Amino acid sequence: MDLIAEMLSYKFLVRAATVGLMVSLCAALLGVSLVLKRYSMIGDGLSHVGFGALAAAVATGASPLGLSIPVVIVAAVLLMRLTDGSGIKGDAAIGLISTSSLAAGVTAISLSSGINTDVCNYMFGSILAMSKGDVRLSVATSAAVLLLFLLCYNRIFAVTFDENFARATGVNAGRYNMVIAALTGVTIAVGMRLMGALLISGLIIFPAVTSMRLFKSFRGVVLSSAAVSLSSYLAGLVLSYAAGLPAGASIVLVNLVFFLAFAAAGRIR
Amino acid sequence: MDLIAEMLSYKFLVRAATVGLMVSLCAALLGVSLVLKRYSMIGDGLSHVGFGALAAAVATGASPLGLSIPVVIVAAVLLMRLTDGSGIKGDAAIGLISTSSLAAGVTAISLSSGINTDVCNYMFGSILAMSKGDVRLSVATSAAVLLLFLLCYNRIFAVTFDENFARATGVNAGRYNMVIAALTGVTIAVGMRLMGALLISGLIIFPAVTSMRLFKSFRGVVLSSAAVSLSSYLAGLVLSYAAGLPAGASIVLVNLVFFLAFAAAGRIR
Amino acid sequence: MAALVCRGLCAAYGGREALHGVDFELPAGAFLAVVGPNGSGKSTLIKALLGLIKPSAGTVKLEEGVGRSGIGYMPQQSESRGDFPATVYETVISGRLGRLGLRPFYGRQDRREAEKNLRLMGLWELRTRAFRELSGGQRQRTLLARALCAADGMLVLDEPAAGLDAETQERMYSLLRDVNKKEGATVVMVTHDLVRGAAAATHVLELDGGQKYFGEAGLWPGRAQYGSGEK
Amino acid sequence: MAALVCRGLCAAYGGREALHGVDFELPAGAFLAVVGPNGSGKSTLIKALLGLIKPSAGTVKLEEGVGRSGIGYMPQQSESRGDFPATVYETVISGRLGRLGLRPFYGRQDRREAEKNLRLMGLWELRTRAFRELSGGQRQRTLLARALCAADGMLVLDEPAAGLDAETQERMYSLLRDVNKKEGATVVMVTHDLVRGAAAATHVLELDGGQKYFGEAGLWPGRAQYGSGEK
Amino acid sequence: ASERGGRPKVVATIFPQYDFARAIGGDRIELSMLLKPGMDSHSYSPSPQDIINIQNCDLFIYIGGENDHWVEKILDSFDEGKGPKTLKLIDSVSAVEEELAEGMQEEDHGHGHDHGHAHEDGAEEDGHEHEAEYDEHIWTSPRNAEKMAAAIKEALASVDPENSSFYEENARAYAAELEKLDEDFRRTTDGGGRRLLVFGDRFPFRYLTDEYGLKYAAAFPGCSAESEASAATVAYLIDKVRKENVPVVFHIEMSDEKTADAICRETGAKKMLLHSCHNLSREEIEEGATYVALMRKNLENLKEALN
Ligand SMILES: Nc1ncnc2c1ncn2[C@@H]1O[C@H](COP(=O)(O)OP(=O)(O)OP(=O)(O)O)[C@@H](O)[C@H]1O
Ligand SMILES: Nc1ncnc2c1ncn2[C@@H]1O[C@H](COP(=O)(O)OP(=O)(O)OP(=O)(O)O)[C@@H](O)[C@H]1O
Ligand SMILES: [Mg+2]
Ligand SMILES: [Mg+2]
Ligand SMILES: [Zn+2]
Repeated sequence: MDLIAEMLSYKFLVRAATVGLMVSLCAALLGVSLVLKRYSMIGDGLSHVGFGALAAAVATGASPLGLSIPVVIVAAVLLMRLTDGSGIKGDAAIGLISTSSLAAGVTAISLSSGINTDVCNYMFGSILAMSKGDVRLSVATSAAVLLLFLLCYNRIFAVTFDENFARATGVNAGRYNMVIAALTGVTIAVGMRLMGALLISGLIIFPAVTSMRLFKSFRGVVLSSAAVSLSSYLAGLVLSYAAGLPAGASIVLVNLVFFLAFAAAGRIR
Repeated sequence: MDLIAEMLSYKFLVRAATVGLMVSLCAALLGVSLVLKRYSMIGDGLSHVGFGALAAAVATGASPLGLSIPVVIVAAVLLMRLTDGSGIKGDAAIGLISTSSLAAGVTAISLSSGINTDVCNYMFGSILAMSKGDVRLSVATSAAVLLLFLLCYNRIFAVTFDENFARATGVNAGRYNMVIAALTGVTIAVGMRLMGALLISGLIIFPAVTSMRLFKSFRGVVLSSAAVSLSSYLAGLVLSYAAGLPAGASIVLVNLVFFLAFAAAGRIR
Repeated sequence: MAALVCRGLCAAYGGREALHGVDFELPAGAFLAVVGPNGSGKSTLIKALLGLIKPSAGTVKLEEGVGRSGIGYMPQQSESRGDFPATVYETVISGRLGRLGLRPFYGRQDRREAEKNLRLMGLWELRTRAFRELSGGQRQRTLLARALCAADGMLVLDEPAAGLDAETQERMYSLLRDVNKKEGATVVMVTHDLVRGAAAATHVLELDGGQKYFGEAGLWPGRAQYGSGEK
Repeated sequence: MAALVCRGLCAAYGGREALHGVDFELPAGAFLAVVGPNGSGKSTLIKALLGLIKPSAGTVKLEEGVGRSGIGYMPQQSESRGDFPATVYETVISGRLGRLGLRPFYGRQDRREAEKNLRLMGLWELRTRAFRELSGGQRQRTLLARALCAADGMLVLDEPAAGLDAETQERMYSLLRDVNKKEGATVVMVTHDLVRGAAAATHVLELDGGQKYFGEAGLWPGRAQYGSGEK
Repeated sequence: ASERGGRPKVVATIFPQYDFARAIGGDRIELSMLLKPGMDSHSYSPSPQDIINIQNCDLFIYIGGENDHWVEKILDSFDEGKGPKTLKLIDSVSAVEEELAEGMQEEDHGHGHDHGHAHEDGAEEDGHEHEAEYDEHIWTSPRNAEKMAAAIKEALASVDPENSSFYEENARAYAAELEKLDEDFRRTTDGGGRRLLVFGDRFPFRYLTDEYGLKYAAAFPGCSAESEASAATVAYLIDKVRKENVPVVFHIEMSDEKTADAICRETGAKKMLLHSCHNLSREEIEEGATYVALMRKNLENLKEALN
């Protein structure tokens, strides 16, 4: 308890907790759909797109962040489009887009001189270093993502489960696919900048896969994902503080522990 | 023609071409199965495992390469195991394993003092910098991979297409899954070290997805993948020489051009 | 009043025509059996009716009253959802999606409908089971219940009887007759069961790449061949 | 000589028993129809026979002569291979896999077998088509042809007739009778078609979670109920 | 002239040795740097032209640390007798580093390469045993820069003996400049009351702090080990800044500066740059930046941090 009180006395930890909980909730909720649609590696893939965008931005003299965030969102939408009816599955599409952007980024760098970019800047964020502006941005976008997810919950279920049926009953499946893509793009773009691709990837994949070990209903999986994600985030942060481990890695490791526990519980039942 | 003669006069380019063609052939052949089994991101994922292994090696004082190559192969086998009957799909399993190893690697680094390892060293290889030993190693392993692939071709088809049927007719599906996993692990471990994860990822995904745009039979896809992969490798190397671009990125970009051309041709038909 | 009007409908997959010149007008409240050998274009026709594929020529028109949202559809092969976590209940109630309009969540009426159809298809005990854990026939029933949930004026079923046990088949046919007669819904059903399937129908559409017959069931020449019992 | 011996066979999914106490002995050369309502454990039994799932209790023994490699299996729901590039021919010849032994490639004999079965199932024209582009019934036929390719002494079919058109169903039943009678293969077939399916059989196994009946087809009480025609 | 005729071709991997060679060789050598301006050494992969340039040059100068793995592989791939004369600079300073370590007080000699914490005292663990994993940022100490410049002079003289006196002269002048730089650093660091530098960033300045007996606290070890800080580390740095009233928190070039920002936000300290001279942006190159100029700027910032 003392430990927690001590932690709360640092503003940067309070901020990291606020932002982190919001973003990890979004990631966990969307993660369920993403994992089911075979987009598990989307966080990793989009981080490479972000790198490519950054390289292109500097090469053309555009504002790096101003370009890379919208590009990541557009890439998420494109990804969903690419897989629509073309027979290219989600993970292959992610691979195509991410290796292409990496290659394009590397080429752009080698052609134009004078870029300071590094793919690795995208892998590891600085979860603990958030300005007030970051906090505001992420709380606002996360709130919007959460609200939209809640409102579209039933449609997202239907479109993820059986797109043809949803379409036949007059649901504009394309539109809801776009909604999922846009929410994902926003969550990843914001989350990647603040928390890095490693952590965002983990937050998307782990809670969903963990929950599917035990729960059989979509609702159960969604609720459990949210719970698992929030608890691992907090536990990871405390662990990072208490044991002096890197924050993002600790959170992922706590998630791994949850996964193993749920998998074992699923076996026993 | 002069350009090619000029290129051939440099030993390092001849070596890069030899090794590259062998490895890219292996990657393309295995890529067909991997993409169909939803393991497209395996190159990217295993590169993170390689990083984790490297970090652990330095932390425990083991030989870095001596540890990371077998670990990568074991991870490939584990990956196939993890998805067996557990309902966890390939891409999610890759995500789980790769984020966990990254987190473990980062933690290992922070616990042990003074390691200068870098995930990104795994992203970009130095395709052009191969010693005679590298050439021998890669030619030997690639030849073994090719031979085994050829001998198991029909079984790999059956196991990839319908594992239950294969198993019911008394084929030891588990064994052939292991064969695929081991061949993949070897190809990626060797390829990653020489060519980097970016290029190996691209060589696995692109030829298969490209060929599937046009070909409908497994054999057609396999043969076309091999052809596409070899031609893009050579074209990419020449492009890289002529235009002064990084070799790995050029090869991926040539692959992208092939993909777009095949996709357009597939549309027209 | 016509529930469904097809005019010169053609459909093709990547240049190869699967369906040619289908041309008929189905009165509202009719029960249409679509028959024909494998690969004759039945499922293709259904998909064109529902707007899931674009016709290469010709038009399809639905009755004005029945919007897309009033169609209960049951596909022939549900994409295998090997790992999708969804209970039978969640699957069935998702049939009410078209009726949600602007509401974000299902209301009491939706839940009651879902429960009714669960019971009708003998799925009440299985409602909390995961869809992925069902046997083939149980899945088929679940998809049928979902289609019934969605139906408001029109039911479109692609081989609904395949995989059902004999008793459930009987129950389904009598249910379809009820929905058709009592609730006045138009039913379009693809079937290979020329004995019982076609017997329930008021109209028959026979396909074989093109349209071989359309008209009342009683006048269909095939009826003489199969309709009276086994061949 | 018994082709198949089940002793006290039980099977469970995650603790929930799906099949209990199945106990029978099927003579070689018999034609067994496995019947029962949806979810009664028919597919579970098949999977246990083939070693695809592990029984929770009891044993299954195959006749010594017939190795696993001589079994032609046709699953109930082929996992949807939405994007798999495989032609009909490639799919069918993969049935010969168990016969490869140590050879790496198919020989002339294998190709001839495959071609024969393609023709038998009316797939000859479709042999270069992609499996993913087939209609539901065409896929079913392809899987049946593959099973026939694999069969060398034993055929195990899970609802082979579902989705086939009437004519192909007829063809299939007579084919199965031929394989059974002329080639002496043991046939195990799950079916809901109590009229034609069960009529072809020499033995019937009725399931309902447990074993309700096993014995000769002629003595099966259900025969009186359905066997004589429609209910 | 060189063996192959004309001016000797010299290729340097990164900026410090490029700058040293430029100062010594002047216009009598044909000098190029592999890493283009602004490029990060991590995402660098050589193009065929780069390799051909290395193969065909007369002198190839590199550091030889962890980040130069690719260099070793390229050199290995050349046939015996082909390829250039090479200069691995880390060899020219390693002995010096040990000598310096002996002359220093143990408690002033922190090894920030572990938890990201600085150990203020009793940092007896490892560090010295880890010679194989030497910190490659040897040039951050002006004394090391002198050694490196001397090694470069020797190498230039050996590939181009005709101009050896020219190189000798330039090297002497440059050494004087570096000596002056070293003196100024020493004066600044001796004069100030404060001895602690706080880095909200990676820490490539170990040789600098060792040289002048400074203590440091940093968020991340080394330079190429990209990882993220733990909550405990950031909290530790904040406490440190608060307790010791540290006026300046440093970041390095090409950084997102976020951790430094976070510490500054929480404590009100000022954020400043300490340039590690790895590589320069295009603007800096165009403005004609040199190692000495950058280090002088660092010195200004150090003055503020130590007062
Ligand atoms: N993978 C699974 N996990 C959990 N339960 C399952 C699974 N597969 C089947 N079951 C359950 O086991 C029971 C028997 O299923 P099985 O598939 O054997 O039925 P069946 O007789 O083949 O039915 P059908 O005629 O519908 O094909 C059913 O209650 C079903 O819900
Ligand atoms: N996705 C597809 N791509 C290409 N061809 C297709 C595709 N789907 C169906 N076809 C072809 O179109 C024709 C009509 O198919 P359709 O599915 O409409 O047949 P069907 O009448 O429903 O048959 P079944 O009784 O077997 O379900 C068939 O020849 C089939 O091979
Ligand atoms: Mg059909
Ligand atoms: Mg079944
Ligand atoms: Zn560095």
